[in-house]
Amino acid sequence: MIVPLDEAVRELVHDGDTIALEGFTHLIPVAAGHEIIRQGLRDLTLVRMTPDIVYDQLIGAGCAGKLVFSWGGNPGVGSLHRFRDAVTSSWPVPLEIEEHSHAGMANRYVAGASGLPFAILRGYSGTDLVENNPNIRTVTCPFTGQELAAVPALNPDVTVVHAQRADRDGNVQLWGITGIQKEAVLAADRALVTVEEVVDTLDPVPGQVILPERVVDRVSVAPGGAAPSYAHGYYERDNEAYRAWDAVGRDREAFTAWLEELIAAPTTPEPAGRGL
Amino acid sequence: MIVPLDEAVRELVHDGDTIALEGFTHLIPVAAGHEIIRQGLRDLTLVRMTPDIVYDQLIGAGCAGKLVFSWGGNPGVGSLHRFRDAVTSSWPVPLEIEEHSHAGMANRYVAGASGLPFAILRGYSGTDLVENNPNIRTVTCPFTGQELAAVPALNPDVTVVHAQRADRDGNVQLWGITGIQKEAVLAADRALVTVEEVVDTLDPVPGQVILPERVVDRVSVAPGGAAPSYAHGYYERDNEAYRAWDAVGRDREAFTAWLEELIAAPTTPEPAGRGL
Amino acid sequence: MTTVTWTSDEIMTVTAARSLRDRMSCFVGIGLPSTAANVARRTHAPGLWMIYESGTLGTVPGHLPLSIGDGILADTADTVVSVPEVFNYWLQAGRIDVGFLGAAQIDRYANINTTVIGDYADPEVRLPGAGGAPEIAASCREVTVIMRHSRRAFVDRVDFVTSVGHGSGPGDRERLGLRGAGPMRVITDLGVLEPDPLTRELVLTGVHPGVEPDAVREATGWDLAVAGDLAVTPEPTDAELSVVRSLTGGS
Amino acid sequence: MTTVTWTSDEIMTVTAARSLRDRMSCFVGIGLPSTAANVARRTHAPGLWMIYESGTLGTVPGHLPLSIGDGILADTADTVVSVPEVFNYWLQAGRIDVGFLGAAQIDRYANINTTVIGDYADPEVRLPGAGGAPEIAASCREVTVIMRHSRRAFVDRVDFVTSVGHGSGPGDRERLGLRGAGPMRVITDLGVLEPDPLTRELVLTGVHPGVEPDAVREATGWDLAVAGDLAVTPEPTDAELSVVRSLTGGS
Repeated sequence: MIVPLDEAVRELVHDGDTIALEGFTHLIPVAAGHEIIRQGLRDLTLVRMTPDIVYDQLIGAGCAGKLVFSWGGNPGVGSLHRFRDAVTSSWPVPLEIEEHSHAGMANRYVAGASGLPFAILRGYSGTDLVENNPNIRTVTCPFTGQELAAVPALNPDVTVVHAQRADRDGNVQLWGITGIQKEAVLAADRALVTVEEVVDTLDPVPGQVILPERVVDRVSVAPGGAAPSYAHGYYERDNEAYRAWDAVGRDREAFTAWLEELIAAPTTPEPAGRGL
Repeated sequence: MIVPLDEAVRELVHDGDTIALEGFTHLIPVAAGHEIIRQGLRDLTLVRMTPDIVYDQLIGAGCAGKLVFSWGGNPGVGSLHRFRDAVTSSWPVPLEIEEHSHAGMANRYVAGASGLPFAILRGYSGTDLVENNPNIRTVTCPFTGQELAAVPALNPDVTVVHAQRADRDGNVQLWGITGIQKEAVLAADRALVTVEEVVDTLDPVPGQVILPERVVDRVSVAPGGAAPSYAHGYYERDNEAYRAWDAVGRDREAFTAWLEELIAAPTTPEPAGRGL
Repeated sequence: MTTVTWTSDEIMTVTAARSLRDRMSCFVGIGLPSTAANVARRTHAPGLWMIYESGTLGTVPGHLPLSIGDGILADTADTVVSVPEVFNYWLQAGRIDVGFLGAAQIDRYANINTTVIGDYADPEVRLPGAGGAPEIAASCREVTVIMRHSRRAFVDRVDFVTSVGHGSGPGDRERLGLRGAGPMRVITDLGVLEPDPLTRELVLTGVHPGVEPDAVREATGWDLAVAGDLAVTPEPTDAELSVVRSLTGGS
Repeated sequence: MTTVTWTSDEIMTVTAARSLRDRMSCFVGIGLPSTAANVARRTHAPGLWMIYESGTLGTVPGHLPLSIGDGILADTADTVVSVPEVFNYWLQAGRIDVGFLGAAQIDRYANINTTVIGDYADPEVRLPGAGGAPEIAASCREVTVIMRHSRRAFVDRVDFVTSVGHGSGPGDRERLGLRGAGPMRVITDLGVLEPDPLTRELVLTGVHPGVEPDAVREATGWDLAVAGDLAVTPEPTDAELSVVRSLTGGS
C-alpha cells in the first residue's frame, strides 16, 4: 500500500490512461505529475477542473493527447503558455480538448463517484460550449417538463491527489479546501495519494475529509509534494513560483531547459517549508 | 433571530404547511414537535425519512393530514402504533401517505437544496413502491440509454432541526451523525433550529456541519430538546424512553392521557442530562 | 466434556456471522443483522468494515446499538458522512460487498416485504416501510437475509415487494437493471435457504443441529425444496456463544 | 485643502466596491472583482458575505488572495464546503445576490467570452475558459462585470459566448431558463455601462471624473449609446483609496 512514488506511478499509470490529478488550488499533486513526466508516459487523457502549471508542464512534455477541463490558467498570473502552444500550434504534439464549466465538471465527478451514468444541472444554457462539446446534452424533468443540462459521469482510470496525512494502513486525511478530491478518488478505477507524512493515528481535524484505505490503491510519501501550491497546516502557497513560471512556460527553449533539468533530477519531493 | 420556541413555531409554522422535522436517530427536534402539538396545528404534511415517536405523537394528536416518509418505526423497538392506527383506522383523522426509500428521500432533499426540480438515482426498480407512488418516475440517460429512477425535489415550507450550538448571530453548528439535516434546511422556504445552547464563538469541531445564519430564520434555545433522542457531546439516547413509548402509543386511552399532560405542560425543554 | 446449549436465535446469529469474511464491507441493518455482524467482527472477521445507513463508515461499536444511529456508531467510525453520501457514494456506487437485512415477509424468490401485510390501500398491518432496503438489495454485491422462520413470514408471494430478491425467477434482476447478485442466503432460526442457481427459487440447503427438514417445510408457506446434500450447521463454539451473549445480554 | 489623485484602476475598483450593499452575498471572481469586493467589506459593507468557488463561504481574508483557493480564504471562512456543494447547494439554488466577474471580451448585450479569441477550432488566442462563470452569470440574482475598457475587449459580438449576458436582447434569458437578472452593470476604468431596460443593450450611464463620453465611445467596439442623464462617479474618498492601496500595495 505505502510505496515509493516512482513505483506507485509505474504500477498505476499506463500510456493512454485517463488520469485526473485533482486539487483546487490547494494540495495539487505536483510531485506525482513530475514523476509522470519523468517516466515518459504518453497519450494520456488529462482531466482536471483547474489545470494549472503542473498540467502546463505535462502538456509541454508531450504526455497528453487530450485535456478535459473547465479552467486552464496560471491562477492570479495569467495564461498557460504550453497549453496555448499545444492548442494553437500542436507543439510538441496535438492536444485535443473537451471543455466544460466548473459546475459541469464537478457534477460529472459526483455522478462518477455515485455510480450514475450522468448528472443533471442548471447550466450551459445559451453558451457556445454546448455546440462545441457533444458531452453536453439535455434531459427533460419528468415532473415539471423543465429542460436541464446533462453531462456524462467522469470515471478516470486513475485519480491522483495529495493529502496532508495517511496512517500506516493507508487511510488518508486531508483538510482545508478539499475541492473535488473526494469525488475524484471515488470516481476512479485506481487511486494514488501522495502525502506529507505517514502517522500512527489520524487525529480528527475540523473540516477533514477521510478517504478510507479501501478506496486508495497506493500511498506515497512526498513531503512538499504539493509545492508550489500549498498544504494547509504544512506550508504556504509559493506565489512567486507561480509568477516565475510565466517566463519559463512562455518560451519553448526555456521550457525545454526546465524539462531536461526535471528529467535529470532524481525522484524526490519538491523542497518546501514544513509546519507553517 | 433568537426567540423563544413557542414564538418561533407561531411565526414559522401554519396550518396546512409542509413541514420536515429532520434528524436521523440523532438530534431529533422533539421539543419543537411537542410545541407544534401544543399550538394545535392542523392539516400538516409531515415529511421525514425516519418518522419515529415524535411523529407518532404528532399523528396521534391529529396535526397531520399527510405523511411523506421512507421508514416509520420506533427504532430498535417496533412499530408506531399511532401511525398504524391512523393508516388503518383513520384515528383521529385520516392520514394520507407518500412512501419512498431512504435513497429516494435523501436525493429528493438534495435536489431541493440544489434548486433542481428532480433527482436521479438507481433505485425502486421492480418494487411495488413504484405503482403506489406517482412521484416515482423514470428518465433515460441521454448518453447511455440506461433507464434510471427519478423523484421530484422536496422543498418543505418549513424545516425544523435540532443542533448542539448556535452563536449570537444565529450561525448553527452540529456534529456527530448529521444525517440529512443540512439538505433539509437548505431545501426549505423557512428554517427553525432549536439548540442546546447559544455560545459566543463556534469553536470548530471535527465532523461539524455549519448552517450559516442566512439560511436560518429562527433559533430557539431548547436544552434537552432532542430527548429522548440524543445530542452528541451533551446527552445520550434514552433507549428506555423509546421502549416505554410502545405501551403508551399502543393504546388510544393511554395516548390520550399522555397528550393531555403534554398540552397542559408549559413550553419547556424536555429534561435531559447535560455534558455527557 | 462440556455440553454446549444454545437458543435458536443464537445459532441463527452465529450462522449469519460465519457467512461474513474478514475485510468484507457490510451494509448493516438494525436488529438481528446488526447483532450477527458484530459477532463476526469479534470472532473470525476482525477487519469487517461495517456501514450503517446513518452514515457511519467503518464503525466498531463497543456495544450493540439499539438504533441505526446511536452515538456509539459515530464515536467509533473511521468517518461519518451525510445520509445522501452513504447512499450515493458508497451504496449506489457498488462498493459494498454484502447487505445484511431483516424482513417481515419473504417469498420463494427471496423478495422482501417490510411495508404492509394485506392490501396496500387498506392494510391489515402497517409495517415501517422501505428504509434503505430496496437499494441495499439492489446494489450490494450480495445480500444475506436474517429472520425467524414461520409460515406467516415465509410466504409463496409477498403482499408487497419492498425490496426485490430474484423477482419471479431467472433474468429478472438483470432485466430490472439491479447490479448486485441479490439474496444469496436466508438464515433463520431453523436453517439456511439459498436460491437454486437455475430457478432462483429458495431451497433449504442447511439445517441447524436437531432440526428436521420437515419442520422447516412445515414453517414455510410454499412447497420448500430440500437440497440433496443438506448441510448441518456446525455447533456454535464456546467462543462464539460467549460473544453473542456478551452482546445481547443473554446467558 | 487636499488634492486626491488616483489611477483609473483605483476608481474602477472603488466604483465596483460601491455597487455592493452591506450583508449582500457575493460570489467573487479572482483579480479585479476580488479586490473590489474586499474593498467594499473594509469600507461601507462590513457584513458582505463573500463566496469563492473553492468552497469558502463567508470568508474575510486579511490580505488579497492571489488565487481562488489561497489558504487565507479557508482560514477565515464561516465554513469550507466541497466544490460540488458550493456550485449545487449555494450557487445553483439561487442563494447568491450578486456575481462579481471579470472578462476578456464582452459584447453589446453583455455576453462574456473567456474562452478563445478567434475561431474555437483554430483560435488566435486561447484563454483559460469557463471556470465558474457560466453558472454564476446564470444563477446569481444579478451580475456585475469589472474589466478594463478597450476596443479589443468591448466588441459588437463576442467570438465565443462563454457566459450568457442578455443573449441577443429582450426575453432571451427567460427563454434560456436563466433565473438571475444577468449583468446589471459593467464597471470599467472609464465609466459604468448598464443594460437598457427595454433593449437590454449596454448603455454608458456613468463616467469617471475627467473622462469624456467620446473617449469611452472610442474605446468601445460598437456604437455605444450614452444615457441622457449621464452620471459622473463621485471621487474616491481618502478612506477608500487608503483601503485599495493597503490591499493592492499601490500608493
